[in-house]
Amino acid sequence: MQLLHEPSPQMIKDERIYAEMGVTDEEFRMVENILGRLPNYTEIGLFSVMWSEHCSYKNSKVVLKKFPTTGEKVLQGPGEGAGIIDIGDEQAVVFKIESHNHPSAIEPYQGAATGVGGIIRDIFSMGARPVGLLNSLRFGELETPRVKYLFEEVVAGIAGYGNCIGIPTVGGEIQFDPCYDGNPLVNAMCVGLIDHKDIQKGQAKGVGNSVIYVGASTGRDGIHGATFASEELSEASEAKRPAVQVGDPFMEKLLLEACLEAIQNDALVGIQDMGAAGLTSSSAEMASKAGSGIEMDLDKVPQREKGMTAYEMMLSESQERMLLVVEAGREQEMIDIFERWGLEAVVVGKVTDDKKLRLLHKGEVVADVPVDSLAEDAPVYHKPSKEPAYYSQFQNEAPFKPAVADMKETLAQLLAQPTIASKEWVYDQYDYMVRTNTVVAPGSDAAVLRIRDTEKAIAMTTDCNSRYIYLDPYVGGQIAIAEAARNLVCSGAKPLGVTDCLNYGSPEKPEIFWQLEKSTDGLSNACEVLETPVIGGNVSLYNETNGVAVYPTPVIGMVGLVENVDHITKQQFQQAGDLIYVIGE
Amino acid sequence: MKFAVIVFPGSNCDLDMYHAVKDELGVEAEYVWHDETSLEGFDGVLLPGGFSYGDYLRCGAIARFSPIMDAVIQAANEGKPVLGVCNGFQILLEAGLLPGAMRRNKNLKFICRPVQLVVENNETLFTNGYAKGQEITIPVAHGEGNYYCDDDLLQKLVANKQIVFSYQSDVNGSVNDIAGITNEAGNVLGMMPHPERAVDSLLGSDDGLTLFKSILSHWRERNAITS
Amino acid sequence: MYEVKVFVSLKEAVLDPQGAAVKGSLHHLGFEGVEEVRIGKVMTLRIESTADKIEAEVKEMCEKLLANPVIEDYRFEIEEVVSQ
Amino acid sequence: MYEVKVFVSLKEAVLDPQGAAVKGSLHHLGFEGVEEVRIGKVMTLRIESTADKIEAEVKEMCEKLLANPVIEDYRFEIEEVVSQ
Ligand SMILES: Nc1ncnc2c1ncn2[C@@H]1O[C@H](COP(=O)(O)OP(=O)(O)O)[C@@H](O)[C@H]1O
Repeated sequence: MQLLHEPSPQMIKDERIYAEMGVTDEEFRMVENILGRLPNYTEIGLFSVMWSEHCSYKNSKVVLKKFPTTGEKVLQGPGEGAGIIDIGDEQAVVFKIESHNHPSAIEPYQGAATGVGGIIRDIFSMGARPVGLLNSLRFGELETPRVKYLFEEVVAGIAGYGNCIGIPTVGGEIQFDPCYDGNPLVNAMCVGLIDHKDIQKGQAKGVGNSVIYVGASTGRDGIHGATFASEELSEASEAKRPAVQVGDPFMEKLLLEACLEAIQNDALVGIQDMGAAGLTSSSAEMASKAGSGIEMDLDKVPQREKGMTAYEMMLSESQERMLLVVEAGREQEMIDIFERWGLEAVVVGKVTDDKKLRLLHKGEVVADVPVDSLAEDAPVYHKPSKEPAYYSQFQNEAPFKPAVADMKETLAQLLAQPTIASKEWVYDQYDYMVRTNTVVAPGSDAAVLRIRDTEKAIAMTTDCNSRYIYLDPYVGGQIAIAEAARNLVCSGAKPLGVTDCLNYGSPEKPEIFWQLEKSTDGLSNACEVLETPVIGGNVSLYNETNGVAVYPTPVIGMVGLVENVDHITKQQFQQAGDLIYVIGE
Repeated sequence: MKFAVIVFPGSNCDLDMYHAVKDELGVEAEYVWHDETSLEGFDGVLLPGGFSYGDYLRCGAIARFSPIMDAVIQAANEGKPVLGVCNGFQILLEAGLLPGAMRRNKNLKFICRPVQLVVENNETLFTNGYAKGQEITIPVAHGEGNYYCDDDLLQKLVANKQIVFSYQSDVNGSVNDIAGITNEAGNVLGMMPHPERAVDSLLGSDDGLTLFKSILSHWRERNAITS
Repeated sequence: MYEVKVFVSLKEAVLDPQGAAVKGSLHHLGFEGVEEVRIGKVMTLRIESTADKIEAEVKEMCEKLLANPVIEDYRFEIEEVVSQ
Repeated sequence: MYEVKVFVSLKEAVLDPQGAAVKGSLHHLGFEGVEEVRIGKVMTLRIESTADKIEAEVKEMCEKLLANPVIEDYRFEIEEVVSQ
């Protein structure tokens, strides 16, 4: 039925149907050149999601290049699901931060929950055991019912997912400012621990090996989530097909345990989670990274709904799914592991040598596309950049000197600001203790988790003062890194590395692109000075409502190593009579 | 002494329970998978916290039908110590091994924090190491720990001294601030607070260790007499 | 094929904090006329069965799993539907 | 006085993890005939209002608070009752 309604290649071109998917005229011509023919509906769908900002970083690549990403201890830099840093004794930390801003604006509970679920999959798909969750949240002023609703539901969604799956949510930060009124920011970070020998790659190696689909079945939910995440919020997006999914943390708990068991079996060749752009990105990226191709029979894909088309299956963003590549002949070993956890595991395809992503559906080839063109050959744009007028105006103003008449009164007023006030109301809802490693709980500078059977611990924090960055992107960027590092050092840790989530307005606007450029210069510079390489991150652009952008908000997640749990310091005064020192300027 | 730590799909405090008895108490412990059917060879049964089956219908409602539950019921009937913490407590309620039911917390939110408990009854095999009326600090972490029973049942619980722990002040709306109860025989304890999270002062409190020590000393005494 | 709707609600005597919260929010939004809100579950099941068995089956499902008799009441509606 | 029942359920295409878990458990208990379970909410409200306003009011409540149209569908039944 539905198939009949899919427009023909000629119609796609003539009626510019690709434009509705976010593909530009120029990009459509590129696709035509790559294929040497017109793409069909499924194929242009594949390109549209893989070439979206969310998957391809086409607008942000130029600035991401500047980050220092290497270092003696970096075992995995940007490019895989998450970065990895050595902490000695054949162990390493794995961490990454990611945004879920747009889904959270529309369905705050599920949007935030699935954001948490997605970042957890990034960590365990590397072979790591997730040990801690953090988040970074931005809302409008806490005054209207809408903002209160968003705030309550986002917090409940983060709690709902993290508590159920049983990974402690140990830290975060929250800022309230009118600039986030219509466009809240919800960034989630996950930290994991791994033994070096367990490190996995998302690669489809070995011609003839099997591609196995595991986890939840595929539904029509979240189709075009990736392109949607790369667009401005407008009245029109409300009318679009719901791009929000419902999370199933119970399923993910099973998936997590099963995957960590599977990595101990050497039949597993590669593993990657299906995040944004689901089956498309996981298959194309795994093949592209390995220099191979993949052929999949979509009839074999577990489906939650009847009559799904190839386009729908490939673009679905149903949660809690993973793609594995397994040695030919040993598929059953993997299937057995997943079945023990009550999960579906199905062979859906095989690794080929022709560097193509070929899809079969009902006995027909419905897509045949070079994998590199999807995963690597997305266009890269260097958008024009222009210093905004407000900036030079601020620079010319005399430094502001606050007049404080009554210290006590001013302090009380400051502490009453939602942004500054205690966040106990929030972290009271997070199970920050499960797995009993939390030595320093939320409420201090950084969270600290001990590493069982060692004397070591890891400290973690998220930070970003976007007002500083708005006022002076370069210096503000430096400040964000410095603040995160200070929070770690104050807790007794040596900073190891950074993951970042770049939340900005539309890069099409030169003033916004300028913010992006300058602030990442500041971030890069501070990372170099402090020797904290950036090992991964995420970009969320187009955070605007009705044309007004949020403040530039590059959220920094930083992780540090505490050599000995005896070195841990907390923020609270410990006992009466202790001396108080002020150090620094 | 050897403990079974039951693992249901979705249990997530199983590891904490295991470490508490194995590393901190120093006795044997073994995970037992939900679809096994025997608890032969175990002297005590621990049902850990977490979200069995996602807690999707009612907390503990689906887990109580796991194959292992028949063996748990049998162990309880034989007088072996059975401890259910948080989700474990909810499962014991659903299975009918303990009376009453759980509702959502009064404030409708998940609550995670250390709380003050009062030891109401120190004459159980779980609490013989505490003093009566002793105040202890043990964390809670639950969304549905608002214990409900009607007046008749409450009177019975009081008369039989089945209320073992209560919250020092209202935490979640529970009837009479009840935090933990035993069955009539006194060998099955269900409690919402997590003693297994309070066994190491590095993490804030070790007040929960006394509970596990109580079980062990009770077992030693009994076996010294009978064997 | 039967379509069965099972309604599960808290017993009258049991306080419904969720209902109370929703009532509060409705008042806040200006719906002052709302005097009471009770929140229950409705489960829609599609069951392959026969006319003589369906009712007993559903009753058993309710008593075993779908409702907790200590705090909840249940009722159900059964409708025969043509399988697609 | 009106008694209003509002039924809120997840849209067809949206995953219902609760329903899936209950279905699995029912199979486990031997009710193999259960082919689908979807779980929704039913809210019973008592509202003081008038015949010309009640319907629009309930609709507004649903859209503002009781359901999230992005993932949920709702419907309601209104019945006039004599105030006690
Ligand atoms: N969204 C959140 N989730 C978890 N913990 C949070 C969140 N927001 C704030 N916290 C915790 O509250 C404490 C204070 O946070 P914050 O006000 O940002 O302090 P600081 O400026 O010192 O970083 C920190 O321990 C932080 O981890």
